Amino acid sequence: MAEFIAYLIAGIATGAIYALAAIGFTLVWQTSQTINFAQGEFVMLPAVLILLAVKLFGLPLWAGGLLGIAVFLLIFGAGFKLVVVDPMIKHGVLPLAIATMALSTIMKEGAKDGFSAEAQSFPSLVPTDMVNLLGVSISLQHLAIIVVAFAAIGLLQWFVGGTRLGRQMQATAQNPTVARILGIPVERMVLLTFLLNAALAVVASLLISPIYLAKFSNGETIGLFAFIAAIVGGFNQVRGALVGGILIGVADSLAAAYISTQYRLAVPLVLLVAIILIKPEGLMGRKEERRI
Amino acid sequence: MKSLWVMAAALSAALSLPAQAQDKVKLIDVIELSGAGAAAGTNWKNGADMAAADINAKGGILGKQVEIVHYDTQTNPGNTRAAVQRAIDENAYAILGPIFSGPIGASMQISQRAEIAQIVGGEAAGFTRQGNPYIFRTSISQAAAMPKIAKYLKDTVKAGSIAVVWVNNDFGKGGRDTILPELEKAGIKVTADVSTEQGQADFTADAIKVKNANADAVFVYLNEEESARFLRAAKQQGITKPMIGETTLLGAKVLELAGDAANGVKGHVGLSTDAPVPALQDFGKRYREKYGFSSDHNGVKGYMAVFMVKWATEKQKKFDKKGVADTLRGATIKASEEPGILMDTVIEQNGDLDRESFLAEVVNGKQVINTTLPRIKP
Amino acid sequence: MSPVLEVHDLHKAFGGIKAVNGISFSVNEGEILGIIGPNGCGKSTLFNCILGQLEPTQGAVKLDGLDVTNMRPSALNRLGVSRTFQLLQVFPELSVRENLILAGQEHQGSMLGRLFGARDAGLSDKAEQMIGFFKLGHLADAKAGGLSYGQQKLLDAAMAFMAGPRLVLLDEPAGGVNLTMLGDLKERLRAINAEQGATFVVIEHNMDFVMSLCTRVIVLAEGKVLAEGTPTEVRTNPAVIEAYLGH
Amino acid sequence: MSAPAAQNSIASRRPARRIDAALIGLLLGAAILWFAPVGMGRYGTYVLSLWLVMSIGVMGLNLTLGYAGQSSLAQAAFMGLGAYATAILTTKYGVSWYAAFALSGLLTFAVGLLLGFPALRVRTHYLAFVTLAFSTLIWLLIRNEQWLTGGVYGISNINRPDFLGIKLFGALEFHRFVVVVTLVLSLKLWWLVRSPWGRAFTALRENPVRAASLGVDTRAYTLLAFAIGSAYGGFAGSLYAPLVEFIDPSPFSLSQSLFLLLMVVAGGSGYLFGPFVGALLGVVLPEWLRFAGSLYLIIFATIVLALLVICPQGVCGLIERGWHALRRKTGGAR
Repeated sequence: MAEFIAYLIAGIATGAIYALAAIGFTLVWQTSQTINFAQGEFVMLPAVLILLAVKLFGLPLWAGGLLGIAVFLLIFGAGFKLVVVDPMIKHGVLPLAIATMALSTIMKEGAKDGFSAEAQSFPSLVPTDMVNLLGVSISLQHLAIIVVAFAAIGLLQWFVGGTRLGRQMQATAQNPTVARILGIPVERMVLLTFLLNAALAVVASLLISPIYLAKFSNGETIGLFAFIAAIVGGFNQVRGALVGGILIGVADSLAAAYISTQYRLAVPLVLLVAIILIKPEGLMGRKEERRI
Repeated sequence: MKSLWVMAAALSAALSLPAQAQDKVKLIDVIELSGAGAAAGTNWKNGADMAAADINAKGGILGKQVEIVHYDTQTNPGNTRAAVQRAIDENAYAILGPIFSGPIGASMQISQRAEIAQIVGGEAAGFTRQGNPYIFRTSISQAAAMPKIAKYLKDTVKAGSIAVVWVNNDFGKGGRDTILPELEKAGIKVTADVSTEQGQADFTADAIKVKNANADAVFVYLNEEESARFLRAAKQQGITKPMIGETTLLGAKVLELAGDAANGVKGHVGLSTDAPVPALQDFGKRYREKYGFSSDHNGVKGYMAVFMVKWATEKQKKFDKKGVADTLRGATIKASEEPGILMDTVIEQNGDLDRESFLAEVVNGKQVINTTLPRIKP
Repeated sequence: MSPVLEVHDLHKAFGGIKAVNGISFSVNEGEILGIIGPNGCGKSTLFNCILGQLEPTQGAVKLDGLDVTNMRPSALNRLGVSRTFQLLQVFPELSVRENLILAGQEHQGSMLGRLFGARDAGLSDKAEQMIGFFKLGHLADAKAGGLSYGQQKLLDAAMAFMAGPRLVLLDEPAGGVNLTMLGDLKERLRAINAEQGATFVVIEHNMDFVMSLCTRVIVLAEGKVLAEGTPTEVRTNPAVIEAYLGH
Repeated sequence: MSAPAAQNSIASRRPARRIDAALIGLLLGAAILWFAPVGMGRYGTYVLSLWLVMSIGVMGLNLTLGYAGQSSLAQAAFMGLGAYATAILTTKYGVSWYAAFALSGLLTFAVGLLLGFPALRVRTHYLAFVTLAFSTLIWLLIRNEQWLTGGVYGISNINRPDFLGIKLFGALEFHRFVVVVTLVLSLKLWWLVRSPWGRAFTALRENPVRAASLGVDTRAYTLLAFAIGSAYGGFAGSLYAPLVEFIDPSPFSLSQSLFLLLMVVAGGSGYLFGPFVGALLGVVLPEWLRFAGSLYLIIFATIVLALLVICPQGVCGLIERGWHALRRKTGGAR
């Protein structure tokens, strides 16, 4: 039993990481129908930019951090929307999704050539100590990730439901045409979600990189799992990302423990297929309207 | 239809080869610079570049300067094949790389057909068993290293049982498939056989699994970052059993990344810039100065590969491609004769290597060599 | 003579909302039946239930006495039931001619036969005839997406007749069509009805159009049949007047 | 590759003339490619062959996606199935390549048919997600079932076929063989998309509800689009194995499926010549950019990104747009 709980907690901890990466994914999908195949690279890059700023300009860590984050928000929050998404959005989901694939290659190769082909350690914001939870040892870093993931969802829910800005954003997501008629600055709202997405990626990057190290190729795994998490949870719902992420994390952990380490990747995917066939809109998702 | 012709013309222009300068020794390095093998390939590339610079500074090979061209394989067999084909079309004197055994498998027939030496960084046992006389290693193969590990586990660690953690690619699977029979021969029981993914980020579940297996020791056979992540996860889960590894696990990069989680790691090291060999240590120091980070064994391999070509050419006293392979086969290269080879190296008929290796332990974040193991066939 | 189409006690609920709440009627051979009613009275839902695009909660649909409830739209179409849509539904990337050939090809031979048979499935002449009949001659090879709204409406109707259907359900054929074209459309529909004996069911907002075209009219309100009769009878029915003017 | 030929999706203003242009384009292209490698060296020849083989795989995906509108993220997995079926049959069981080629096509057709079933339940992006899972599951099977596939070690020494007693061992001979196979397969596809099936596929893509109301059996056509597209993936794999003479799981991973999708879209989805252009971008352009050294992949991705931002319809869409602009200009001058 203790063993099972250990696997469960490990799964929740990794699941929270996937969730953190998946939230931004669902956000940009909702407001702009963007399937961002570069989401994993979005999480990989801030840590690399920070280390690069420290290395290039000899800045102290906090200053490098601020510079890296600012550059990232500018390029991959606002720039991404204005340069890539805006011109393509009216041409449907697919060309844009492909464009984000190309973007992911640029980010990955850029990080490799501009920074390093090797993994680098990244300083942790949280102490690396261990605590004991239900007889299982868990690191403060993992705990912090779980807490932040839940807090991020909570804050977003509050923001969307409880603030004027958030409600405007919600209205934009649901029906941009009506929102525009109601006088909501739709463009600004969409931009806001992209900035939020980039900011969430920064948070995820700061939390994950101390554990997983900063490396150009890190986005591949994280991106895939975040993608699966978003689908499973329902990628038109922000809280779906949390449910999906944790479910995938736990499924992965338990699969490695009890099914087969060689086939562990298969379990989240089978789960994905089952959920799509039974409830295509995802566990927490809204049904998308059927056009007749 | 005019654009069809234009396209055809553009195509042939793009794929035709530029005229070559004849006054240089052209080595083509077909190497993993992107994809899964990027970290290993970058080390190798740097090592090879350093070797070329060293050789050129001392007047080149038989008076000719060395030129190294690097072609990225994207760690993809099809692309590797294209790159090796290109190397041969461009009249390369010898081919260096790749490191991963899939890409090696896809390209070695081409160099064989062209009768040109291909000096690779792979450690998997299989490709020197296919009777290809043009393939050469730069390190001892898993088939040679794993018996040493098994012996070490039995005699020194005195483990009765072991958990094996390996990465499920040709490198990790190859090592795992080679060591399991050796462990059986040594009477060591495998209590957990844990496969992990290339590029895997989270090792918590694997560490718990290893912990629950409760073996006397853990054999870790992963790539660099994954090794570091596993060591960290193992430390978090409070695994206190000795971690045993082969070369990679005790490499500079892993030690840097794993921090104090690496302390106490032991194992066998084929090539290391920390080995008690002055030439290796000197190489390591110069590499660090030049590239800003420590070289792993792949950097050393890339360096040696170039010097293998140099030695063979100077031995045959002429630029004969086929002769390079013929000269290397069955040769013994002494570091006293050719300092660039760093260690005395015996090349067997099938392209395998035999040379001294080391048993090491990590103490306070540093690799400490305890024992130097002799060659298998002294 | 048995009716071509029989709808028996049809219900359709979306969650708690009963869009169609027990509708029954039948259509005889050669009839032009109009279905009218205020917005949200369940006309389109009724159509979609009859045509297998929505699954009725309860009730049955019969074609020539054969139960076709929940039959897939493509299968129903091959039994001779075709339709037009309220919103434009032509294939914009195909030419007018290709649109028409497509509308007929699935009624020709077998699946494999179509693969190995003629490119136009032997429908070029028929398509030409339709193009002439609906006065689209000068546009035969233009992409349907480039046509004007009214022209697309005509094409939409032409496609519905391409396979020589027994029964055609027209969903607001007059919507958004200008007066000249409206006259054309009405005239074409009458001609087909007379020449081919095709049976029509028309949903329409345009009262004049319905009253002048249809032989019989059904009025729906709140998912139920409110009144039924000839155009004149319906026009003078107090309940109908109430339902319309009450809005 | 001329603009009117590129424009020949299915709809056309003057069918007869346009179709001829497409046909002539295919035949002429094959003739040029037959002679192109002369003096190009084995590397150039190999890259050309690789380009054609990838084109076949992209062609299949173009049918599924570009013509019938069903997105699939599993084309590389189908290539893998074809490649492994061919490799296993020819190396382990001594089956002739031709029989293995046919069986690979049949196998991938059948698997594609099966994978199409979820497509009947869920549409658009959800379908893509199912195929994404399928793609990774196939990859896992190929990697883990070592007794059959050689696992991570792959299968080596895959022989190249003979043609009427002629050995196709050399790069040029095999290239010509690939040219012929590619020509046959693209002619088949050209003929398919202009048959009533092609029309039905287009209808399925543009408006499945309307298509169903016109008697188009959307189920059958969806499954067929999937199965035929997958079979082309299988054919491509069946040629890939003897071309590289070695296969391991890496070229059939999810990222390769995504890359094939990129080729379809960047080339121009729904255009007959789109797959050739897309594969040219995906296979030949990176090779050509090698002069740029370590930055070549960044340059490649930037070109693709810029292309899509400027023209989401891909290269063929761009050519078509240019052609129209040109015609309008000259038309206005007259």
